[in-house]
Parts: sequence; structure tokens; C-alpha cells
Amino acid sequence: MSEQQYEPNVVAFLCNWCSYAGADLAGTSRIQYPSNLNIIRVMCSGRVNPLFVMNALQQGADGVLISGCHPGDCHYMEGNFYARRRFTLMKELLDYVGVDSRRFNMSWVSASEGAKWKDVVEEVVENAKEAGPFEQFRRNKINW
Amino acid sequence: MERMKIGKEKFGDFLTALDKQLYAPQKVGETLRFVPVTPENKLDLEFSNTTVPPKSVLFPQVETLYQYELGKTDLNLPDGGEERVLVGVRPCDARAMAIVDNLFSWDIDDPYYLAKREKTTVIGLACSEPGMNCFCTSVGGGPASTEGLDLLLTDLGEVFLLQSLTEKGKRLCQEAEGTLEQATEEEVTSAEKLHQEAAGKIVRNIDTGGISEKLPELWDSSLWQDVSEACLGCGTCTFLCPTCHCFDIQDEAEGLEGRRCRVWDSCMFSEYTLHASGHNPRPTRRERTRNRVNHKYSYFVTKFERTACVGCGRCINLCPVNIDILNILAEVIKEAI
Amino acid sequence: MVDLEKLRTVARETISRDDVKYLIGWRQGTYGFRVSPCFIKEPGEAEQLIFSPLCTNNLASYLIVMEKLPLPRGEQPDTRKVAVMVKGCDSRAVVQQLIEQGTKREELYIIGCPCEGVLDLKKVEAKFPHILDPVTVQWGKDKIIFQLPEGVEEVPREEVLAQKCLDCRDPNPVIADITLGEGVQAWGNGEYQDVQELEAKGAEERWSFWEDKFNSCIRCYSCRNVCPMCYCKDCVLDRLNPSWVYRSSNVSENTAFHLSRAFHLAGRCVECGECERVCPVDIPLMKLNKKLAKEVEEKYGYRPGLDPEAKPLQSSYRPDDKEDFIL
Amino acid sequence: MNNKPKIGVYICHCGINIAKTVDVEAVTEFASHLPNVKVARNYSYMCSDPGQVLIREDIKNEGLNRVVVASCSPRMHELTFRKTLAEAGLNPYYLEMANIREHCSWVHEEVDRATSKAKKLVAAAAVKARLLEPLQEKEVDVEPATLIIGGGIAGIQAALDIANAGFKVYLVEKSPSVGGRMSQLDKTFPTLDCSACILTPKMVDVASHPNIELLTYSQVEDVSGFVGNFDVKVRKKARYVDMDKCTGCGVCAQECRLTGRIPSEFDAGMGKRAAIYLPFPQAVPAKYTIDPERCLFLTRGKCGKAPKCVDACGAGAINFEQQDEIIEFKVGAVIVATGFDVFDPSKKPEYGYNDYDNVITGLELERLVSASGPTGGNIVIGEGEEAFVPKEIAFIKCVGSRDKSTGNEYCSRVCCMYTAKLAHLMKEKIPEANIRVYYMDVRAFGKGYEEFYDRVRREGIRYIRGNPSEIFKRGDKLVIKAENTLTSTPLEDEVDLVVLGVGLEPRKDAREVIDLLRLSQSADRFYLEAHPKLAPVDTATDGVFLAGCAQGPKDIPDTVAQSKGAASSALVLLSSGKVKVHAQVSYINEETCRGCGYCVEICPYSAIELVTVNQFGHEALVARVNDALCKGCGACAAGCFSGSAQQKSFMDSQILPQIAALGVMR
Repeated sequence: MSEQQYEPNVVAFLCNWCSYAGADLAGTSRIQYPSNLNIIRVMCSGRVNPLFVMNALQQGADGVLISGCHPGDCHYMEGNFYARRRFTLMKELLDYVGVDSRRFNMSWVSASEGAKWKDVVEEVVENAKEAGPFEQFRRNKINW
Repeated sequence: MERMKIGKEKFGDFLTALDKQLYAPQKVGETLRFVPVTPENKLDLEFSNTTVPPKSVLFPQVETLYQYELGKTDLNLPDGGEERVLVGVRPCDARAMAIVDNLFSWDIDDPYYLAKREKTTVIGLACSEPGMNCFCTSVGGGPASTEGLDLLLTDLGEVFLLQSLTEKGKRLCQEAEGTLEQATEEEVTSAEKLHQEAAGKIVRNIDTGGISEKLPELWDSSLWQDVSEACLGCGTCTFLCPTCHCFDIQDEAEGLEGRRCRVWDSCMFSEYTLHASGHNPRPTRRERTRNRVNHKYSYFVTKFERTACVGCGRCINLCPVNIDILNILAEVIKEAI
Repeated sequence: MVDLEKLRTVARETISRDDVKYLIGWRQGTYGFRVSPCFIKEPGEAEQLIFSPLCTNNLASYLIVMEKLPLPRGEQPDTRKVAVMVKGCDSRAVVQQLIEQGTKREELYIIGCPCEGVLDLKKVEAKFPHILDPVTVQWGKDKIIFQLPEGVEEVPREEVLAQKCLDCRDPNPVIADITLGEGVQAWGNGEYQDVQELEAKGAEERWSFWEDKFNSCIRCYSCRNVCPMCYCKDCVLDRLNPSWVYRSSNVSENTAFHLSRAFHLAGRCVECGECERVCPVDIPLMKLNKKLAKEVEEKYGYRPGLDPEAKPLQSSYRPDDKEDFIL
Repeated sequence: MNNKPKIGVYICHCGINIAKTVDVEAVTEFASHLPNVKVARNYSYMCSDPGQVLIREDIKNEGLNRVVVASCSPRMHELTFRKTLAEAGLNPYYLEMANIREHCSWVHEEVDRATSKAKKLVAAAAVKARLLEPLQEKEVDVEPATLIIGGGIAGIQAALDIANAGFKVYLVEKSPSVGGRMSQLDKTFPTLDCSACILTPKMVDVASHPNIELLTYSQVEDVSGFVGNFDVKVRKKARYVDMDKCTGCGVCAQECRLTGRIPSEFDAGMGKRAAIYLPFPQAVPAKYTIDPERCLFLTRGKCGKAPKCVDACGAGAINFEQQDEIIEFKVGAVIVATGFDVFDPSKKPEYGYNDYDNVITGLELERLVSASGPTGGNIVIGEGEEAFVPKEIAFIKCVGSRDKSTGNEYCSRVCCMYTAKLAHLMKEKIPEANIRVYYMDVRAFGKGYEEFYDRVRREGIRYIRGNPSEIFKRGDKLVIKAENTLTSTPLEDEVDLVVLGVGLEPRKDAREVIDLLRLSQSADRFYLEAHPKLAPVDTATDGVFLAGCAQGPKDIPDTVAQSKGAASSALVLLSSGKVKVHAQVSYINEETCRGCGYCVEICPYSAIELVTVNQFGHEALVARVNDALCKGCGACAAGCFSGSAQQKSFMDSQILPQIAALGVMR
């Protein structure tokens, strides 16, 4: 697959109250963005287990995004603060073992930021494109 | 039996001539194990022994039993794979194969293991510098023991003395005839001398006589508590034991496709005997340690009339907390009297 | 330097107490430089105890490895104290266990042993191969003194000490009921050099470095089992439903296994180095753990296992935590 | 029961909203081959009645036990379809939705891309659906009673509203009388009606109302439990006066050896009281109280030969043996109306509040101008010969408000108007007085406020824009150093009296209530509401509401309005009689939990606690979730190393397959 037409596959975890709603808003406002990113809905970014990121990379994702409410706006008051700590460390860890740091992204998108959601998706997909395919860490039949 | 020799410089040609998939010790990460190589690979046979025994070739840590696809009923079973030659197997590890053969061809044949075994020829390398914790001579082996081998190499400096021991071995020699020449008498004797010297260098030994009878008597002995207290319940001793052959069966899915595979398991793990009910018949490290020793020195003996230990010393070298099988056996002997 | 007589006397007194179950210490191993953890139950056995540069094992691990068998009806659990000998790093493990209620303070009697650094057996056995008779080793000034069969050998500390000890900042027990001997000077600078060296390399180089190492992992779980901070009753990485990591040993699963473990140790690892020591295939696991230790210290000014009152790093936050990478 | 998943997948066209960019037929065909999928259909509008009928029929006829609807955002129609399932007798939580409109058809143009993305989303939803578990929405009964903390106007108003609605109220007031700050005021802006005249009737009502149990001179010791079911412990402090016997005649106070020797809290220290006292004439209840810190007998064990009050009291109400008593009761809701403290001006030494008697606070002036005050309403500064009537009077506003140096960045919202009011009252009492007000801005936002400010200015009160930098004494005058920022001219102003328009602050003991009720504070240190706009009277703790200045500075109308709001919020709970407990809560697998307590620390709602359980004879700590407190954020699940904490409907075992579906399909 040549770099030009390489289509990365990004898995995103969005909190129900801000980012998922923001993505809904992008929809209702008919804002167009790349289709390479697929969303898993959780109630709070604080629910996202850092091991999900690794698991996603193992199971075939080329990039991962975690998105939650802006600090201080968490529907559950503190969830995104925990998420921020966990993923700051997870990002460092992945980068350290040589997982291209462009594969892992995190964002704060509020329910009113449909436009920002578009920008985030574009950036995240672009990042994953630049990072290229990621077979090394994949759980795949090569090992079977 | 005919004694051949081969110049070290020709060894590469010898291997090329075999035209089979070669497995030889190579550094993976920080330690040695048997992995596929080509004759071009520089073979370093100066090691005392590999960290991971060659059982990893015949009885891989992970082995696909069959693959499946959700909604489809046909399973594709693997064949034995290509013809293999293991190069540089130490006599102890070769004996281990002979021992494990008993198990995998016992009540029912294990097609996966036996198919590989059938297609594998084992070229051994006699030990000249045994490791500090080697005790092969205490369990019926030796630095130049031939059991389980098809060919035995002895390093005579410039050349390898080459003994072919089986039909398989003979066939190899024929295939690579061009690279071989007849060994001289003094080469043969100096090899035998080397073997004796090597045996002499083995410092650790124990009289295993009668241990298989003693062990059952010591079932409730407090010695098991004492020797197991420091155990961490890790799988080092068993995974790296050339005769340990326990496996667990796992299904591993990848989307709608999946495979059933077997992976090494260890009787030292707490989940090994854990029942679905939550009950565990071997609830503590005491029972597990006792089982490990009994299996090697009693159960296996009862079933196959031989000890499931070849004295390679790996479990002693690599146990993180210095649980020393020879020490345990010594305790057993002491207790029994 | 801990005086052996003092140590054995204290041990004898301790084990003689009615409220002490047993004492966990170190004793000379079965050969060469090996040392084995031992469990002293009778005052007489105290004679076996040693404390020397050979005492690598972190005995705090045994505080949580002990199985609890179902008790027959009506039988009371034995809640007497366990006495344990700890070096500086070991004591940090105990503190962290207390923070996470892994152990109960009132069920411990902690014997602190100020530590001038323990040996890296791989270095030592390479230096003095094929030594079968048990060897006595002592700390000298900036050097280690070996009583070898063929005579006394003195080796500069740097050549034989474990890396974690050369980097050690807490050689003295941070918690103890009784401390043997004088406190010693720490010589670690807390600069995480080895981590920085790896960080300096490119992403691809870093990946192939770790790929090679993880590829060699045989998933024997000794790193996890020896870890004083790994004491879930049922490790999530062993779980089959859901299955986070497959049992298969391959680069993908092994990498996932080690990264998960490293992450679970973030803000908890006390850098005792046991995981790296026990690894039969010599995976440099401390390089992984120290990376997170470094980030945790730099970003949150946090070092685990020092203050029993401290809030665990991963169950707390500050509203102004750094977030430079967040879009 | 055979619960082998039988999934029905329903792809919605949403008219053309989805169908024009997503090939719904292709998606349907794809879905029909997914594991455990029994039926896959598409329909123009799944949310329409016929659409829902489609689902209900299949559930009945095809025996479906899981449903996937691929349509708009679950934030839109999840409840709709949950109802659909319920109506067909299926647990509503057997529903999983795939958002192929907002997240797909509306944001992508190319049909093939949108279609393959829709397939992925459907696949992910289907694999999760297989693993869904039925959930029950528990309901708990609500104790039909309310605890109100604080007996000021906020507490009083809320108490009356709830009591009048026919529900029991426990009104707890720390001091011996209800009334709070408002009772200290003389007049209220902008209408200038007498504070006491409008407040006292309400005070009497709360005392006499059959549904209100008034607990004055009492403190809440402990609140446990959760919404609808709080267990409350209140300490009724010993008054040393038998409430039933005391007639409130007051002879005891006249006789007390310390009469006129103890500064009166009510009079802001301007007036004096005895050791046995009634806080103020209109106090409710009109019963006397002995001050245990001051009473000679209680502090030293002797008071002359015998305490005079005892002889003086004809009713024999004095009882030095009296003990504190603990009262326990259950309530369904709690209203926090603990009010505020006034800013302590000694924190701004430049104004010399501690140094000069003729620098006073607004509240002190309230007492001076009040007819019931220490001076009977006469404005005299100082005592004896020094006493004089001030002629040159200055007010300074924003003392301890809008002022970073004091840590109070906020506007106290009442100072502008109360200084205007006080200025007016002074002018009334001392017509010849020259009165000026130093101000930063005048904020007269309320109904009739601007008009009142205007009136006051017309009465000759001068407003000087500028914040005084310093006050010092020159001769017998006070000199105010300031700059008129409108003319940018520095000035020194000689006056007889300076009145500091001190701001409002959170109560010093705010912390206690926070710990009692798991409240949090906003940046200004007042109690934090659940949402600044849409839930200004709610708190993060269900069933706990805020009223009055406890939530932030307010004037009386706003306070009353908010306390009525709090009252009605409480009444919604009480009158419904039941609270639904959120179903997608967390739970802990006690088998694998090792009791490290991380989840306990993490939970923002203190819904998790460590409990000691017996595991085969051994004591073990394990975490346990209180469903009623859990709000289902799942932060505990992500923070649990052993995977023992899980969130229902968002379990690791359900999310990992979703990841796999999205990852594997490329």
C-alpha cells in the first residue's frame, strides 16, 4: 500500500457529555471530516482504561484518540483530571518503547465545539497517516 | 560404528549440503535459544548451553492446533512442517527429547509433536566445559551421551569428530558426504579422552538411587514447606526445563477468525490446578513444589521407568530465589533415612 | 555496616516474642554467591541469618505472596506479626504496600538494614566463574571484599554492584521498628541517565531495542511474581474474560504484557530492581519502570513508597497537572 | 433460561438523512452475517411508530433478546428505543445503538466510505450487544422530611414552603434564635421597610408551624446515607434554661452579675448583654440562654453565694445540670442555608479599623441606626464626654470585595445598595451631615435599585470615584487619602466617621458542612452548585440543595427566591416519594478485589467504601459500591488494576470486543 492512498484506522473514545455531543453537533451542522475515525462512546473520559490504548494498537488501530470535557467542565467533576494523568503517563510510555507518538492523541472538545471536533479529527487522522501503517505491534496471524 | 570428521571450515558446506531448515543457537534478546538459521549464519558453538532448551523447536511455546472462521465448519490442521536439522544440541537436551518422546507417544499419539519429531534430525555437540550446576552424570547421562541424538559432534579444535548414531544420522552423512573424511584412531581416542575429562569436570552430583520410592513416603513431610517457602510461583524452572512438557489450551480470536493453540503451562503457577469452582487441589507453593519434584523423580519413573530430569542445571542456575533441586533431593535422602 | 552478631541477637529476640509468627531474612545459598530468603521460626535458626552485598532479594515480596488457606470452621486466623528484614528499597515497598492496604502495619515487625548496595550476580559470576563453595562477601570502603576459596579479592564497587544500587537514593530504611547499624550515604543522583540515553535515540531505534527484548520473553511471570507491588489476587493479565493479553508468547502479546505491567507500576514502583534481576532472559525491565518513575517525579514531583500518608499517584490529581500534549 | 444472544439489527434511513450517503441495503446485508444476528432490517424511520412496531414484532416472533438500532445519536433516541424494548417485555438495557447519522452520513459525502464506516459502527454495536446484560433501575423510597441547616431568612423561607406543602421540616440553627443576618438589619433596600417588621412574622411562623421542628442552639453532628434516606444526628446544646418553664420575662438577665458586661453578638459588639441572655428582643424562641463561656457559675463553679438568676427566676427554669442532647432522625432531602460572614476589615490595616473607634463597618452602623439598637437609634460615636454626633461622614465600598489582596475577587452584590441605604438613613437622622461615598463602581442591578441610588444622590450624598489608599488621624479628625479617578486629582478628606462597606465571605466554619455533606467549594470558597446556570440550587450530592448566601453573595430578594427554588427542588423529591437509582452504575467483584482503595479515592461521589469481609475465615478488605450514590462515570473501573471495578453496560469485557471490531475491519 503506497503512502498516498494509505488510509489509517483510528479508534476514538469519547465522553458522552462533551465530546460525543460535540461530534453530534458537528453532524447536525453538516461539517465534513475524514471517515477514518470511529467512535466508542463512554460516559466519561475517566472511564477509559489506559490499557484500551494498547489493546487498540494491538487489535489493528493505527491511531487512538481520547476526548473529554475541558478541565473543570467534567460532568462528573473530576473524571477528565484522572484521564489526563493516566494518559500523560501512557503517552510517555508508548513513545519510550518507540510507538510513534503521533499515534496517540488526546483532546478536550466541549458539546459546543463541533468545529473543533472537525479540526481534531483531521489532525488525528493526519498524524496517523504520517506515522504510517503499524504492523509491528499488531496482534495478527503472522504470529500463528 | 563409523567415525567421521569434518574440518570446521567445511562445517558450513556440510550444513548447506543437507539442504534442510537448520535450527541452531542464536542470541535472541540477551540470551541463546534455538532459532531457524541458514548455513551463512555464523554458528557459535562455544556456549555452555542455551537458556531456552531446544524443546522450543519440537514443542514450541505456542503451537496452533487449528484455525477456524466464525460461521465456517472446516478446520485446517497443520502438517509437521518442513524437514529440520537441529545443530549443536547438548547431550542432556537430546536425552530430554528421548524422555519427552515417551510422553507424547504414550496413551495416545500427539500428532503435532510426533510429526515434527519425525521430520527432525538432531546433531549433538559433546560438552567439553560443563556448567557449574550440571549434574547429568547423576541422572544417567554424560557430556557425550548419545541418547536422542542422530549425530554427535566432538570439538577437537581444528575439526569436529562426527559420530552418526541412527539411520537419520547416516542419511545426513550421505547427503553431505563430500565434506566428510574418515577420522583417525588418535582423533577417536582423544575424543574419548575429552569426554572423560569433561565428565570429570562435573562437580555437582547426587545418588538418585531409590529416590522414586522414597518420595511417596515423604508426602506429608515438613521438608516441602521448608523448600517451598521462598518460591515465587514463577515458571522459570519449568519453562526452561528440557523435559517439562505441560501445556494449556487457549482460543485466540482475531475478529471473526481464530485459532485454538496450546501454550506452555507450568505446574508452579497457582492457576495450573485451579478449578472453575474456585477450589484448588494444590493450593499453595508447598504442594506445587512437591508435585514438581515428584513428577520428575517418582511419577514419571513409575510410568516410564526413567527420571524426567537430565541434569542440565537450568532450574538451579535460573531460580531467582536459589531453590536448588539437588538440595531438595539431598533433603529427601536425608529425611528418608 | 550491619554487625552480624547484632543482627542475629535482634532476630533471636524478635522470634522469641509471642506476637511474632516468623522472621523473613537472608541466608547463605546452596552454592557460590547465591543467597536464599529464609523463614526463621525458632530462635536457634537465627544463626543462619546474614546481611551482606549478596542479599539482593526484596523480602517485602513475601509479605504478600503468602497464600491464605480456607480456615476450618471456628478456627481463628493467625494474626501475629511477621518480622521482615528490609533494605532501603525494600522498605519503600513496605510503605507502598501499607498505602495500598496490601499489608497491615500492626501485623509487621520491620527490621531495617541500612544498605551500601547489593551485587549484580550476573556481573559477579562472570568475574568469578565456576565457584561452587559458598562465598562470604563484605562491604569495604568503595569496594566489595570477596572471600574466595583461592583467597581474598577486592573489587571496586562500580564493577559489581547492581545498577539500581549505583543509582540508589534511599539506602536507609524509610520505615522500621528497629534499625541495625548506622545510616549510610546515598550516592544516587536521581538523574535517570540510562533512561535518558534511550530517550535520545530515535523512535524506530527504540522500538527495535524493545522488540528484540520483548521477543525473547518467555512469559514465565517471574518479573510479576517477584514484584512486591504486584499482588492482585487474580492478575488482570491472566484473566481470560476479558482477555487483555493472550497467553501466546510473541512480540505483540509480550509487549502488551510488559507495557501493561509497567503502567500498573507507574507511581508505585519502588525501583528495587527485582523484576530485572530475576528475568531468566535478561530483559532490562528497570529501564522501563524507571522511565515512568522519571516522568512521575518530573511531572508530579512524586516518588512512591516514602510517606505512608501519601495519596497514591494514580488515585489523585491536581487541577493544574501538565497537559501540553492535549489538543 | 437459554440466553443465547439473538440479535436484531435495525438500520434507519432517517428519510434520506442516512440513506443518501449510506447504502442501507449493503449495511443490512453485512449485518445479517454478523455473529448471533438473527434478523437485520432497514426502515425509513425507526423512531416512528411503525418502526418501533417492527422491533417489537421481531422480539415476539423471532425471539430476539438483543437489539441494535443504527440510526441517529443515542443522545437523541436511546430512551425511545429502550421504551420500545421494555414494551415488548425485553430488558431496556439489551439495546445498543450505532450512530450512523451524526457521526457518519452527515459528516461524510462519499457513499462507499460512509457505507463502510457504517458497517464498522454496526459491527461494533453488534459485538457489544452480544455481551449486554440486563439491568434493573432500582427505586428507593424517600423519607418525607427535610433537614434545613441555618435559620436565617433563607432557611426560614424554605422551611415554611416545605412545611406548608405538608412535609416535615427539621430547621437547625446554631445560635439561640432564628432570624440570622436579616434580623440585625434596620431597614431593607430599596423599599426601606423595617427589616424586623417583615421578618418577625415569618420567625414566629416557623416556631409555631405544626410541620416544623425548630432546633435552635443546635448543630448538625453527622449526616450519613444518600438521597431520600439521610440519617441525621443533631446536638442540642444545653441552654441551662428549661425551655418549657422559661417565660422570657428577663428578670434573670437584669439580676445577672455580668449584666451589661458582655459584648452582644447581635449588636455586632456595639451593645452589651448579660451571661444569661436573649439575643434580641424579638428573638424566637423567646427563651433565655446561659452563655457557658461567660457564666461565672459554669466557668468557675461559683457565682457569689448562689447564682442570682436562680433566685430571680420565678418559674424556676434555670437548670445548671442540663446536658447536651443528641437527636437523631431521618430525612429525604437537605437544604444548606448557612449564610455568610461579614469581611473582617482588620485584614485591611490601611483603613485603621482596629485603631480608631470612628472607623466602623456597615453592619455596626446598622445596629447604631436601629431603634432597637444599643443607642436607641441615635448616632453617637464614642462614650461619655468623648461621645459626639458625626457631621462629616464617609462610606468606603468594596472593602474585602473585588480585591485580590484579600483573596476575594468576587463582588459581594449588596454593599452598593446597603451603603446607599445607610447613607440615606444617616442623612435622615443627621440632616446637616456631609456624606460622601468612595466607590469603584456602583452596581444597582436589582428592581428599584437604580432609582434608589438616584434618589440618594439627589438627597445630597456625594459619590467620589476612587478607592481610599489610607486612613489616618490628624487632630480629632480622620483623614482619608484617596484619588478622585474621574478628575484624577489626589485628595485628603477630613471626616468624623468612616463606614466600611464590608463585603460578604463564606462562613469560617464552611468546612464542617462540606465534610458533613460531601459538598465542594467554588473558587470563591462558597459552596459549589451542580451547574452554575442550569442547576444553581442543586449540589453534586443528590438530595442536597443550596439556599441563600451559602452559595454566594445575594440580596434578600434573590435569597428568598433561591430558597423557594431549593424548597421546590426538595418537594419534587419528597412528593414523588421515590427516587430512581441510575442503572449503569459501577460494581466491584469482591472475589478479585484486593482492597487497595484506589477506587474509593477516585470516586467523585464517595459512592465506594472499603468494607471488611470474611473470606474463608480470614478478614479481608474489599471495596463496595453504594448504587444510590454512584452516578456511573466509570472512573473507578479505569483506575482498578485488577479489573474488579466495572461499570455496568461499559464493562471491559464489552468494550474490548468493540475495539476489536473497529480495529480489525479496515
